[in-house]
Amino acid sequence: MRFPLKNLSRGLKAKLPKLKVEKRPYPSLRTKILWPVLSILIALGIGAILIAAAGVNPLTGYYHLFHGALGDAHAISETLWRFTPLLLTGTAVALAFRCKFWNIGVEGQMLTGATVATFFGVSFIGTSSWLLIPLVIISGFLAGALWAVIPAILKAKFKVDEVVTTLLGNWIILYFVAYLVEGPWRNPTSLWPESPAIAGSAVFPRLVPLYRVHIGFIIAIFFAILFFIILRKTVWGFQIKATGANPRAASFMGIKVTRVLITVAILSGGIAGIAGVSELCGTHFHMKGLGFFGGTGELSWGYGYAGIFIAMLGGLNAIGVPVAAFFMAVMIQGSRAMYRATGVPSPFYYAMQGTILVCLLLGIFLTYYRIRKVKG
Amino acid sequence: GTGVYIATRPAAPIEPAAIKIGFPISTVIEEPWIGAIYTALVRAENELGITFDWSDDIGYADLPAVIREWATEYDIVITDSFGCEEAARIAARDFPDTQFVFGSGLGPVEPNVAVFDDWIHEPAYISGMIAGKLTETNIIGVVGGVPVPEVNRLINAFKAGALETNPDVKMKIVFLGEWFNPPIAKEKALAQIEAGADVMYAERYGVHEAALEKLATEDKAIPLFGNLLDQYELAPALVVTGPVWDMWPTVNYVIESHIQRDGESFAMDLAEWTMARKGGSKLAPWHDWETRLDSRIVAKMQAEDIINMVETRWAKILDGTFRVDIDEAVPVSD
Amino acid sequence: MEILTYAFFITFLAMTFRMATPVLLGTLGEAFAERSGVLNLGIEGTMLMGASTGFIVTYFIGDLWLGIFAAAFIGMAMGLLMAFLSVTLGAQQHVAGLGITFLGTGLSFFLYRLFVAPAGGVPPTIVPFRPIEIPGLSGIPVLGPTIFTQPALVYLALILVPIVGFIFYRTTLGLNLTAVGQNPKAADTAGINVFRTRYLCLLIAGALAGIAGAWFSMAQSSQFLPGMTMGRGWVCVALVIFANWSPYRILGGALLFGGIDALQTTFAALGVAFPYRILQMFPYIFTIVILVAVARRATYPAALLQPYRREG
Amino acid sequence: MVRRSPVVIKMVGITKKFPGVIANNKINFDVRKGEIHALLGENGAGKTTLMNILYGLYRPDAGEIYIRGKKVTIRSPNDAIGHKVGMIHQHFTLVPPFTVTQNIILGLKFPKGVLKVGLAEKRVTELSEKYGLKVEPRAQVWQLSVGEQQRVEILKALYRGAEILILDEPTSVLTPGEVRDMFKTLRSLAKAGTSTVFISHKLDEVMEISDKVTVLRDGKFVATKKTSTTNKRELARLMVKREVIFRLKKPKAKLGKPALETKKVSALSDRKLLALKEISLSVREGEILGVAGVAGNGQRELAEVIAGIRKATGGKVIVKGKDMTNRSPSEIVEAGVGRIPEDRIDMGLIMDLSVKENLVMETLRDFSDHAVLFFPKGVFLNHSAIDKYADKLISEFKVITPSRDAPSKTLSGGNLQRLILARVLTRNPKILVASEPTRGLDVGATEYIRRKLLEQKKRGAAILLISEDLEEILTLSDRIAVMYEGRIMGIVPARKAKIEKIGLMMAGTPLNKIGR
Ligand SMILES: Nc1ncnc2c1ncn2[C@@H]1O[C@H](COP(=O)(O)OP(=O)(O)OP(=O)(O)O)[C@@H](O)[C@H]1O
Ligand SMILES: Nc1ncnc2c1ncn2[C@@H]1O[C@H](COP(=O)(O)OP(=O)(O)OP(=O)(O)O)[C@@H](O)[C@H]1O
Ligand SMILES: [Mg+2]
Ligand SMILES: [Mg+2]
Repeated sequence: MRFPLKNLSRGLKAKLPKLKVEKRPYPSLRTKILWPVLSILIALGIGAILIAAAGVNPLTGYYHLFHGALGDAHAISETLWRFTPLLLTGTAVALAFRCKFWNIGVEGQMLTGATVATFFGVSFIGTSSWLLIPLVIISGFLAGALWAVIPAILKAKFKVDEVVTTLLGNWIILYFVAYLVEGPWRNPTSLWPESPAIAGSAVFPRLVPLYRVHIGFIIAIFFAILFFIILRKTVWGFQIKATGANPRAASFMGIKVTRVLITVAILSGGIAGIAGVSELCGTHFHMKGLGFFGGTGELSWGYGYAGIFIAMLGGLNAIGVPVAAFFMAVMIQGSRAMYRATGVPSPFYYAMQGTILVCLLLGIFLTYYRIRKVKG
Repeated sequence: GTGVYIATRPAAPIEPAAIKIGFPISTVIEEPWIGAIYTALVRAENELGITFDWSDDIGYADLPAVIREWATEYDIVITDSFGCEEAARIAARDFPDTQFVFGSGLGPVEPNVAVFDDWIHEPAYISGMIAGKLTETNIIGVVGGVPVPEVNRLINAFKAGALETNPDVKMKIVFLGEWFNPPIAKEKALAQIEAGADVMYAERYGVHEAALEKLATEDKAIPLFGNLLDQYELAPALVVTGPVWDMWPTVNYVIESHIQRDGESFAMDLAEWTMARKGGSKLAPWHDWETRLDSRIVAKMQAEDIINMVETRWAKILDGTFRVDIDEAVPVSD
Repeated sequence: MEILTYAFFITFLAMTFRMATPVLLGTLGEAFAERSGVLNLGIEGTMLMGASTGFIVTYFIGDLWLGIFAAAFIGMAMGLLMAFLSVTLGAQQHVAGLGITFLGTGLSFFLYRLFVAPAGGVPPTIVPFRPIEIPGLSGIPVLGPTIFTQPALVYLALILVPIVGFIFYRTTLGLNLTAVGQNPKAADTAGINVFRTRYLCLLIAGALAGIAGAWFSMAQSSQFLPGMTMGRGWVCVALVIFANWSPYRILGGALLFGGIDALQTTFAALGVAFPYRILQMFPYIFTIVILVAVARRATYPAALLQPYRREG
Repeated sequence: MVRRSPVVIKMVGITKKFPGVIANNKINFDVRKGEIHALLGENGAGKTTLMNILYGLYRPDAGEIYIRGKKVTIRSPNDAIGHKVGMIHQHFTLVPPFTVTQNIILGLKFPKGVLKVGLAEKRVTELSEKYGLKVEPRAQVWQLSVGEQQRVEILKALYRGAEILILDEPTSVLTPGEVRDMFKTLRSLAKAGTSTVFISHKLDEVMEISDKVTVLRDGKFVATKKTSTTNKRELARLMVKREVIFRLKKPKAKLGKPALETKKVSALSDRKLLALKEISLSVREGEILGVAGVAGNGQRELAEVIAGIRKATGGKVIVKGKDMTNRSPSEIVEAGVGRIPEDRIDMGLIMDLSVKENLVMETLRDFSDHAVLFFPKGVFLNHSAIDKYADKLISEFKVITPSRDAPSKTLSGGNLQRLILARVLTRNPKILVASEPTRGLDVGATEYIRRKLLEQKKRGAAILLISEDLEEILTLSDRIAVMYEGRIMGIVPARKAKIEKIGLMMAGTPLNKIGR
């Protein structure tokens, strides 16, 4: 005789309320803000469990997290310093995703930008800042743009999936950079594999002496505003939105979708390249090789991947992205401070990043769908 | 900022228990180089009563900022600054009252930056001498991390040692390009073993596993030489010995100086404290080698009278009659 | 340098199979996911979770197969999460997958730190899978020392190829899941549970990715390290397109990739004078070139990336 | 015989709500064994919804279903199949890269889960011979014609032992000849005891094939009649609750110069097969040229070549005497061509963008004609001009929308089409290419759109009207061209057009081979 499991589960099902998922045709602004915020709170709740698992009181943990990120001028400066590349990569990704160019290669485009900027920054020692800083920025922009436009062209011409090509591009440039700094570009006076220092005149001036926030911050804000203006005010922004929403229809209505794709790739990759330049000229001053675990560059440090997260968290939206980038900067800065203060293992931050993203997807879902109990 | 400089000196000398040491590190604690410092700090905590905190995986981008944070909280900040030498020094400059001890490839900076590095080329040379005696195929394999000077000088010293005892030795040297990649290190070691290497210098983790596999499946006993730490636990039957870095003399010296100078900071190159004569570098202990090592290796070692050779040479190094040259050029395969 | 020798060839060939193994396992899993219409970019994170969980379990319990089982199980848990996000919630598959990868990358290291506390000395190790000689077959020249003298997971991966082929082309499950990936509405109308099928495929994909990850910590080495899968998960995502979602071509693709990887590793190990960083770029460049070559012929599952939701 | 046979399906009080509409409102519906039961009703009356409920695709909000006298809950198509119910959807649910047999056995259980394809192929062949449903079991479905695909769908249901067959508008994709064959099959199935629910708008067909008719209107049950006791006029009244205008009056317009010409235009389909074979047409100002034909015979490709989104591989497209072959869509719009695409939702509009954005989409240049700071014209959008323009069109074309900023996806089907019309017609195009302009729209919307087209003709526009709806073609066109397999079978003046002749052409007989 078989155990009547099926009947049992049927019976149980009958007892439980039936749930039904239905679309909210017009989610209100309240819903649109409520759910993402709630999902972040849920994520922080899961984070509390992780903190507790490490034997630390979650409240103490979160206190150190927020204090370490915003508690004093130094902490705020550090948070803004970290905010700079995050805002740039977040904007780069959001722009690309807006037109459904799935640019997962921002990490690599950062490295490309920094690499070319290194070339100029090292070669033109003695040049005035007024010349050299624009030069490294422009060259970094172009290099990042090049690294993004290749997958865009492959997509447009050969229909090669850009998710894969941009991703593989990250690894190619990573090893190429390692080759350069360990070989031909190796700094003769340094023991670690890195390029020689860039010219002092290429170093991004700091905004406040002694604090690490530098003009890269201003540049990042500039691009965030540019992103806002492009989306809201320009013909091109309109075309980007249309192409992203439905390329077939956009092309039917006279939008040159290939051109939009390519130009978006150029700007997206360019901004990513500038993120690399900003890290080079504002933080590291040398081109760096592989990060410790080999998966990312020491210079880009996974900012490119974090940009994807930020873009999504910010709803690909010109206002949401800076907010998300700031949130992220606080989370990174704060969780590291928390780790140093309490000993919660440092990978906490990465685990937290994934948790937030997963919760956020749930939040987005609940923004647009409602779960209702139905009778019978 | 550190607040107000207190001009009046404390009447009583500094108690070791009052000394707080900060140990923020760019890489992870699992890394053997870091492990050596950590071990010494634990010993200082136990034997001297100092307190120390550590924090890892900081990355070179953040390290300067963390140095600033920790400078105000700790009397002594020990860290690795290889990837951010300048920025770390700039950060240290702003805290003249804090003692900094950098694991660094560059020199010390007045008034408060002392530097150290692992100068363990001497035991590496001796290890090479043993390896030269143990090889039968005259091929020795080396799997190194990244070709930076502190790695290069070890491999070069190892090679010089091997050539001294066996001029026919050929070295196969490969770098991972990373500090941590045991799967690939194992594959590279296997390739070298297949190509005839019968003694391996495991500069990095993963090589042990290749040798263990050969022992388990083909009953091949490949003598191994560890690096930085006493690694015999990883393969008790195969790890003969290896250069070991002991940070205790350095750490001890830094704490003593701190006390002697009443907390006033100093700058110096601590290199000598990590070398053989001060006990900062040595060969990994033998650990009952005659019973734990594979019998074939034991037989060979006994036949070649290895222990005697090592002890004689080590004594010469200690009394200064034998010097191991330092060669930091990137080593290449023969 | 003695390159063109028999010994070199054997070393290279044997390593090819080992380098191919995790990629083969992961790609077979990815084929399940994508054939049913879900692009799983979470594979890299799932692999890392497998690597860490497999190691931790083996470290404490001491049984390799239990470790593999745990790796597969945690992989399925990640697959379940992916399914929940992409199938039930209908989230963007790219984003859900990246979320899984972020999560897995961080959590794998977090768990390792939590359970296997850092000692500051030599890292903890396990006794990993060792090569097993297949009686009778291991004596065959060339094939014996290469194919038939390998750790068990290599055999597992190779045996899975015809099994997966059988499932895809000869069973109702295979027909159903392919239909779900091509036209979920048609499948639904034909009485196939689209959701359950996609869940199942993602669970299988997760389990295989988990085992693929365990390969790194339990066979190709004997310890866990953060990020130790070295981006092999991403390679799987590329290979499955290259292989046109067919298990036999996946075997070919994995061996080709493994071959290039093995070639650069052996070259480097034997000291061939070629910058090894450039060699390291090869597998990735090669994959892109292949993708460009096959792109026009690639027949994507028509419903890939599209969440299915029954109206009403 | 019909009266005596038992009731196999009884649906009682079925109610189904969608956001904003009650698609089914307490509907009762019975089908007897061996009966062909027509389900009649306007667009949106709720026919498909009712049948989707029976087939387990939708869950009813209220109501009960009895099959063969037993109360059942149908949760999924699987349950329905278990009750021997089979459904052939209007949009086929086949897997294109699968073979006919694979499609037929899809979802079926096999012992141990291992497929027995050979055995299945044999059964497929048997079944297809038995009911005259000719198909090649090993052919891949994407290579089949629409008619063949429908046969696969029917075989799929029969293979599962369906005794109750639901056909949702099965004839809309068939040529008159194919319709005859299908009716033959249906009759033989009925004789064998299969019950059929036959959904259609076409009164002639309903009168010809059905035993009984149930009429729905606005989601409500109206009446069930025996076909033999009713007539077309009564059914039409029941359907729309008013006398139907069967013919609009065609206004006279002054014929002008040829405005749109295609000369031997050829093009490939998405599958890279030759879909257009040297099509030559000419439309004059003040004229509507209707293109009739069964779907998939190259109409879409023709419209797309003219619209500039498909490359012509040969021949010329001439607009007002100028060669516009393979020009970009924007150049073609610029040249005065208005385009109403067949696929409103996926091509004509961008559903995620707002109503106003969709209205200005084709004419962005007109709304970026001011320089801002040091930026030239064409960079920044003039939002206030856009808003004004959008408001004007919304009121002029009576588009019902919550606001000009509402996403288009919140609009109903008829309003979506009005949106497209507003965008296109407000520019007074010299040439209009309208594909299936009233497909899926209800009578009110259909009338509105047809009137607008006739207005344009009167104004002097040259209109190319592509429609599968023969009635629409006959109602609106001045001349009728019939397409079959990428070729024009013939062009006839609408006045003289005979349905039979057009039917023959739709089935592939060129005009010059048809006797008088
Ligand atoms: N999935 C759905 N979601 C929301 N509304 C729907 C859905 N399906 C149908 N409707 C609405 O329900 C109503 C009835 O639609 P249904 O498809 O049943 O009509 P129909 O009689 O089949 O019309 P047609 O002749 O056009 O096929 C319509 O107003 C339609 O817009
Ligand atoms: N998901 C939906 N939401 C809103 N309306 C829908 C939805 N699905 C269908 N409809 C509407 O329901 C009606 C009937 O839909 P259905 O899919 O049966 O197409 P149809 O109108 O019958 O097509 P055809 O013109 O080819 O007969 C249409 O007006 C359609 O726009
Ligand atoms: Mg319908
Ligand atoms: Mg209809």
